[in-house]
Amino acid sequence: MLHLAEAPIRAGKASDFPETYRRAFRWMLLARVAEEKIASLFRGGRITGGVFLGKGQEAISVATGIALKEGDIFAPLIRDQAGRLAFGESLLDFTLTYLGARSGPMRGRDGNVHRGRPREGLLPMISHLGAMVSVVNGMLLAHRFQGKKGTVGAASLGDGATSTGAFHESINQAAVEKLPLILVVTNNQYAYSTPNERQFACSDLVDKALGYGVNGHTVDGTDLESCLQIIGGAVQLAREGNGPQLIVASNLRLAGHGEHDDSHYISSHFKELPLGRDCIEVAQNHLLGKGWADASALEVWTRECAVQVDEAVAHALREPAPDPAQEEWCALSHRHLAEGNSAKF
Amino acid sequence: MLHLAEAPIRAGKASDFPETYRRAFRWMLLARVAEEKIASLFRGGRITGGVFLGKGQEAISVATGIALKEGDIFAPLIRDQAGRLAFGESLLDFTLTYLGARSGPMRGRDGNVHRGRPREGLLPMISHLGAMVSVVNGMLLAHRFQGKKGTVGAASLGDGATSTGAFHESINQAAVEKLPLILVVTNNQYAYSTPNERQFACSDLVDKALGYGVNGHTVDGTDLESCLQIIGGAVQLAREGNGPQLIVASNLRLAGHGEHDDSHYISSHFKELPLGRDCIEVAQNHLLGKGWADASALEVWTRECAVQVDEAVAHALREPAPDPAQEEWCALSHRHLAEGNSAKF
Amino acid sequence: MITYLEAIREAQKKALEIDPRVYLYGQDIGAFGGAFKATKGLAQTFPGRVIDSPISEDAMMGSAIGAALQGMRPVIEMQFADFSTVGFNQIVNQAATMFWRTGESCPITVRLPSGGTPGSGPFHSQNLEALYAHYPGLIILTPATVEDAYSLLLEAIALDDPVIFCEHKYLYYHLKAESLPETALPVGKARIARTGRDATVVTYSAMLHEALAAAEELAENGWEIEVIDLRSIKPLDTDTVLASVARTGRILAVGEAWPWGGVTAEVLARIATDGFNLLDAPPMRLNSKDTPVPFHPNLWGTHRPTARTIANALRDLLRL
Amino acid sequence: MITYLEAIREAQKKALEIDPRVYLYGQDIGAFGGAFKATKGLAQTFPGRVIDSPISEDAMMGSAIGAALQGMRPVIEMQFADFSTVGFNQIVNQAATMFWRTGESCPITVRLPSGGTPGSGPFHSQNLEALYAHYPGLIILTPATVEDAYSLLLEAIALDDPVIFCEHKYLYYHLKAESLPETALPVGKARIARTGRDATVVTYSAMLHEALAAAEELAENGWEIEVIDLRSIKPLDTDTVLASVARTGRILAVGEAWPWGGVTAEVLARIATDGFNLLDAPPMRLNSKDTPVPFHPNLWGTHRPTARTIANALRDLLRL
Ligand SMILES: Cc1ncc(C[n+]2csc(CCOP(=O)(O)OP(=O)(O)O)c2C)c(N)n1
Ligand SMILES: Cc1ncc(C[n+]2csc(CCOP(=O)(O)OP(=O)(O)O)c2C)c(N)n1
Ligand SMILES: [Mg+2]
Ligand SMILES: [Mg+2]
Repeated sequence: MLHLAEAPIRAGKASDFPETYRRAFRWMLLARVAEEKIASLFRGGRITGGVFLGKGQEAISVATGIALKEGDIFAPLIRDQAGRLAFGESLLDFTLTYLGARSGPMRGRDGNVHRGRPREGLLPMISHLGAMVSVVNGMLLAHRFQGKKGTVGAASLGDGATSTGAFHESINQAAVEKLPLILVVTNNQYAYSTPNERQFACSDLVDKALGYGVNGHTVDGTDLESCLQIIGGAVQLAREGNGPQLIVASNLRLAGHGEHDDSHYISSHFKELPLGRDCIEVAQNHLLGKGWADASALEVWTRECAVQVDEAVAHALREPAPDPAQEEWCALSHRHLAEGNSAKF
Repeated sequence: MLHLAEAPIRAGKASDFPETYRRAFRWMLLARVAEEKIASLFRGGRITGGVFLGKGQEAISVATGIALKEGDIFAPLIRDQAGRLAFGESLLDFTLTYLGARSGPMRGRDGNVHRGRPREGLLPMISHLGAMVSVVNGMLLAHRFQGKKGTVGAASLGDGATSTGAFHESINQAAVEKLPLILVVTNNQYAYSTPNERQFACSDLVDKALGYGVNGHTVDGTDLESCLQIIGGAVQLAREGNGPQLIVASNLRLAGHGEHDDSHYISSHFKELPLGRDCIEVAQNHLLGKGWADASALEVWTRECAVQVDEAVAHALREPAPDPAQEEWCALSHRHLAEGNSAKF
Repeated sequence: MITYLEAIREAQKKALEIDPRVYLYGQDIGAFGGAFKATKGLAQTFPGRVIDSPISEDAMMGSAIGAALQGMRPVIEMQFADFSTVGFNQIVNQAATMFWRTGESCPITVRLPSGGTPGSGPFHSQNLEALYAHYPGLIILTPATVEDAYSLLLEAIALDDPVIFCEHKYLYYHLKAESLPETALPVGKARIARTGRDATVVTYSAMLHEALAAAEELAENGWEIEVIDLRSIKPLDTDTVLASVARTGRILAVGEAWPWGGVTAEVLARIATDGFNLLDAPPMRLNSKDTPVPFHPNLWGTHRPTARTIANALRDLLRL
Repeated sequence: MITYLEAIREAQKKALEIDPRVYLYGQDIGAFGGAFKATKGLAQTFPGRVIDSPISEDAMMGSAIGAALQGMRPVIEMQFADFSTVGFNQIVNQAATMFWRTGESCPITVRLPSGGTPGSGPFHSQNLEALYAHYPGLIILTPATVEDAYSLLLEAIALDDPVIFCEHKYLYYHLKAESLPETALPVGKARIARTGRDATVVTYSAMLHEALAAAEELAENGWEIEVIDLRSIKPLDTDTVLASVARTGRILAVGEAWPWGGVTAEVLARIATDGFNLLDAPPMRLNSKDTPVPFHPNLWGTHRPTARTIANALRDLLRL
C-alpha cells in the first residue's frame, strides 16, 4: 500500500499521550482537508457519483484507526476518512478511487468510499449497511484457526445501521465466539434524514451491549481525548481476550448525508449542544490550551496537509481512466469457468 | 372457524382465577392429547412430512392464547398447539392440516404447523424463523390506521430465533412505532440440537429488552400460574398503550425437535432442574393441591379430550385428499394475470 | 412537462387521495421526501400516511404484508433496488406465497429504484426483475415511459396481488412527457413502441430508449425495426411478441440485467418454443455483461447494451 | 454401497483431511451431525473444525467470506436451501462481487439442501439455482449422482471462487452407488447420461432420474433418447448440449425449479440462439408449476415434472 501521507506525520514517536494526540489530530486534519478538496471537485463537476464526508466524525474515526496495528482488521464505513489514514490507507487510494482511476485499488470498478485492500486488513465496504461486521468476524475466526494471537478487528456503523438485521446477527455471532471485535457505533443523531426517534426507542444505544453479553462503552465523539482513551481502551480490552466491545460515540454529522444533500433537516437544537461541536476545533483548542502545539505549528500542519492533498489529487488526475476495451470482463478468478465474456450472451 | 373443542371447555365463566386456571389447564391437556395422537399416527406412518410437538411448552403457550381476545392477532410457532386452541383455532384445523385434507384451511398446500386463518387474526407461519413478528406489527399498524383500539398482537419465538435479523428488526420496529406487540420468547434451552451457549452470550435473554426500549418480563415456563399472571399482565400492559412487551419464559423441550428426533443431546442436567418439569404435571398438582379440581375431574377432562381428539382425527381421516386435477394451479388472486398454468411453461 | 419521477410522485399522490387504505413506508420518505424525492410533499399533504421507516428492509416488508392482510394498501419504497436483497425473504416467501397458501390476497406494492446510472457502481445499479419473476406469486412491472410510470403504478396499487415495481433511475429526470395519461394499457399487455417489418426488438425499461435510438439509426438505411416495450415482465405478453415475430421473422431481446436467466432468456425460450416456425433467423439476445455493474462511466457505458451495440446486433440479425 | 448423502459426508471428510484451511459451519452440524446427518461424526474426528452456528444465515455467510479472505476454505451448510434467502445478500453482493471488485478470490462453498420431497411443503423444497446463477461471480453445481455429489463437492471446496452447491434431498437416501469415484469430469462439463439419436433431454439434479426413466419408457417403443446431465448450471456446458442437438435435432429441457427464468429458459435461449439451424422441431421445456411447492404428496407429484410427464413431452417433441 502506498503511504504518501505517512512519513511526515508518523515521524514523531508515539511514546507519550501528547504525541499520540498530535499524531491523531494531524490525521484528522488531513482527512478534513482531503475531503474538502473532493467536495470542491464535486461541486466543480469533476467527480462522478456520490461524495460522502466524515466532517464532525474525525475524532471517533481516527481514534479507531490509530488504535489498530499491523495485522489487525478494519472495516470502515462512509465517514471514516480519518480512521482509514490512521490505519495506513494511502491518500492516493482515496483520490484514485474517487476519480475512478485504473491504477486505484478498485480500478474504476467501484468508487468513492467503496475501497479497501483486504490483504492489508482494510475491508472494502459493500453498501448494504451492517454487512461488513460479520466479515470482520470471519477474518478474526481465521486468525484463531491460524493461531494468530493478539489481533483485533474494528467495524464502524452509524445509528441507522443498528436497525439492520445484519448488525444484530453479527454482534451476536462475535459474542458467541468471543471474538476480539470492536464495534464503533457513531450516533450522529441522523441516518440520512431520519432522526434517532424514528430509528430506535432505547434511551442509549449502548444499552444494547447487555443484551448481547458484551462490554459497552460510551464516549463524547467530539472530544479527541476521550475518543483516544475510550476507544483505545476498548481495543486493548479486546486484544487482551475480553471479547467484543461495543462503543457508542455521540456527535453530529456536520455535512450533508452526501454532498448532494444540504441537510436542512438537522435540527438547530443539536447545533447548540456540545455534541454539535466540530471535533477539529475542539482538538485544536485542546492542543493550544495544553500547550501541546502552538498556532504556528497548526499552520504548518495545515499547510502540509494541503500540499499532500494537492499532490494526491494531481497524481490521480493524471492517471488514466479505465479502458473498457482492455477491461477483463470476468467475475471469477478461475477465468476458464467464467461465462458471458461476449456481449451476446 | 370451527370450534369443536370450545363448547365443553368454555362452558364455565372465567370470572375468577381458579376458573381461568382450569380453563387453561384443559386447553393444555387437549393440546397434549392431540399431539400425542398425531405422534402415534406419525409412528404408524400415517403422517407425511414433519411432526412438531409442544410438549413442555403448553403452559407458556396457553397463557398467551388465553390472554388474547377476538380482534387480537396471534402468530404462533411450531410449539403452540395449546395457545392456538385457547385463541380459538379448532382442533379440526390441526388434524385436517396434518393429514393434508382438501377441506383443511391449507387445503393440502401446506401442512403440519403451517396453518392459520389470517382473517381471524391467526397467522399461518412461514418457516423462516423470526419472519412473523413484523407481519404482526403490520397488522397492528393497520389497526391503528383503522382506528381500532385496544387490540394487541402476540408472536412466539424460541431461544434460537432470537439470533435472526428478523427478530431484531421487528422488535425494534414495534418499539419505534410503540405497537402493542407481545413477543413471547420461550427459552427451552435448545434450538434443535444447539444449546444456548452456542446461540447467545447474554446472561438472560430478557436483558435485550433494555436495548430495544421495551418492557421485559421473565417467567417460569413450567408454572401455569406464573405464566397466566406474567403473560396476562404483559398483554394487559400492551393493551393499555405501554408499547411492546418482551417476555422470556424458561423451560425445557420435553420432546424431540420433531418426532424424527430422539433429542439424545439434551443434557440430563436440565432434566433435574425445576425448568425440566412437565408443566402439565405441575399444573395438575397445583389443581389438586389448591383443591381447584379433584382426581375424578382430571380423569373426566382427560377422557373428554381423548374423545374430542378421536373425533377430530376420525373426521379428518374421512376427508378427501386434494385432487391435483381439480387443483387450481395459480399463485395470484387475479387469475387472469397468472402465467404458466400449463405444464409446459 | 412532467418527468418520469414526477409521474411516480403523482401516482402515489393520486392513490393516497382516492384510497384511504393506501399508505407509504420507507427510509427518508416522510418530511424529507425520499432519496430521489419521489414522495416530496406527500407527508405534508397526507399527515400520518407517509411514514419514515428504520433501516430494516425485512421488517419493512413484513409489516407491509401484515397491514395488507388487514385491509391496507402499503406502498414500500426501497431506497435502492439493490437493498431489497435484505428484505428478499419476506417478499418471496411471505408475500408471494400468501394467496396460494391461504386464499387471502396480499396487496402490497414494492417500489424498486432500479438500474444503472453513471457512477452508481455495483450496489446502486442493479436490475432485479428476474429474481422476483422467478418466484411464483408476484407481478413484476417495468415502466419505460412517463405515462407507464404513472398508470402502471396506480394499477399496481389497485391490484390485489403483490407487485414489484421496477422504476428506472436513469429515466427519473431525463424522461419527460407533456402530461399524464387518462387511459392506459392494462398490466400484462405489451406495447408496440415503434412498428416495423424487418425485425423485432423486445425490451423494457431504460433499454427501450436505446432500442428506439438503434431503430432510428437503422431506419436511415431503410430498415424498419419493430420495437416492443414489455411494460410488465411477469406476466409477460408472449402473444404480442409472437404476433410481431410473425410479421418480422426476426427477434432480438435486449435487457439491462445480467444475462443468465434474465428477461431475455425467458423471452427467447418462449419464442423458440411457441414461435419456432415464425423465425427466419436464429433469435438473438443482448444483455449487460456478466460482472457487477461498474462505477466508472467508461466501463458502465460498455457494460450495458446501448443504441450502438443494439444497432450492431440488429445488423447481425439482419445479416448485413 | 454408498448413498448420495454419504458421498457428501465423505467429500467433507476428505476435504478436512487433506486441507487444513477447510472448516465447516452451520446450524446443528457439530456434535449432532446436521439435520440430515451430512456431517455425522465429523466434529468428533476434526475437533474445532466443525462448528455449530447460531440461527443467523446472514452472519454465517458474512463470516465465511471474511475467513475465506483470510486464507480459510469455509463450507457452510444451510439447513435447507430455502433459508438461504435470509443470507442471500451476503452471498450475491459480498461473496459474488469480491473477486471482481478487489482481485481477491473468495473460496467459499455453500451447501444448499435443495428440492422437493413428499410432505416438505413450500418452505423446505425450493430449488434456488437460477437465483444464484443470475448474479455474476458464483459457480452453481447441481449433482445428480452419488459420484458427482462426491467429486463436485471436493472440487467446489478446492476452487478459489464461491460455489453454490445444490444437493438434492430427494436423492440423499434413495440414490446409491457401489463406491466413490477416483476420477471425475471437471466442473463445467456436462455428462451424457444416456446416448440416443432421436431427441435430447437436458436436465440436472433429481430430474435426471425422471428423465432416464422416461427415456427407458420410450425405448420400449424403439425411441432412442439422449439424456444430458448438466452437473453444473453455471458455467453451463452449452457445447455438449449443442453437439447432442446436432445429432438429434430435438431438445427438451427439464427442471424441477419454477419456470420463469429457470435453467430451462437459459438452456433454450442458448440453443435457440446458437443451435437454431440444428433444430428439426421447436425446442420444448418442462418445469414445475408456477406456484409454491405443495405439501401434500398428491399435489407435489403433479407440481413437479415426473417420468410420466417427461415421456409425454417427449412424445409431443417426437410428434407421436
Ligand atoms: C440495507 C441498507 N438499506 C439502506 C441503505 C441506504 N443508506 C445508505 S446510508 C443510509 C443512512 C445511514 O445512516 P447511519 O447508519 O446513521 O450512518 P451515517 O450516514 O449517519 O453516518 C442509508 C439509509 C443502505 N446502504 N443499506
Ligand atoms: C431462518 C431459519 N433458519 C433455520 C431454520 C431451521 N430451523 C427450524 S426450527 C430451528 C430451531 C429453532 O429453535 P428455537 O427458536 O429455539 O425454537 P424451538 O424449536 O426450541 O421451539 C431451526 C434451526 C429456520 N426455520 N429458519
Ligand atoms: Mg447516523
Ligand atoms: Mg429453543
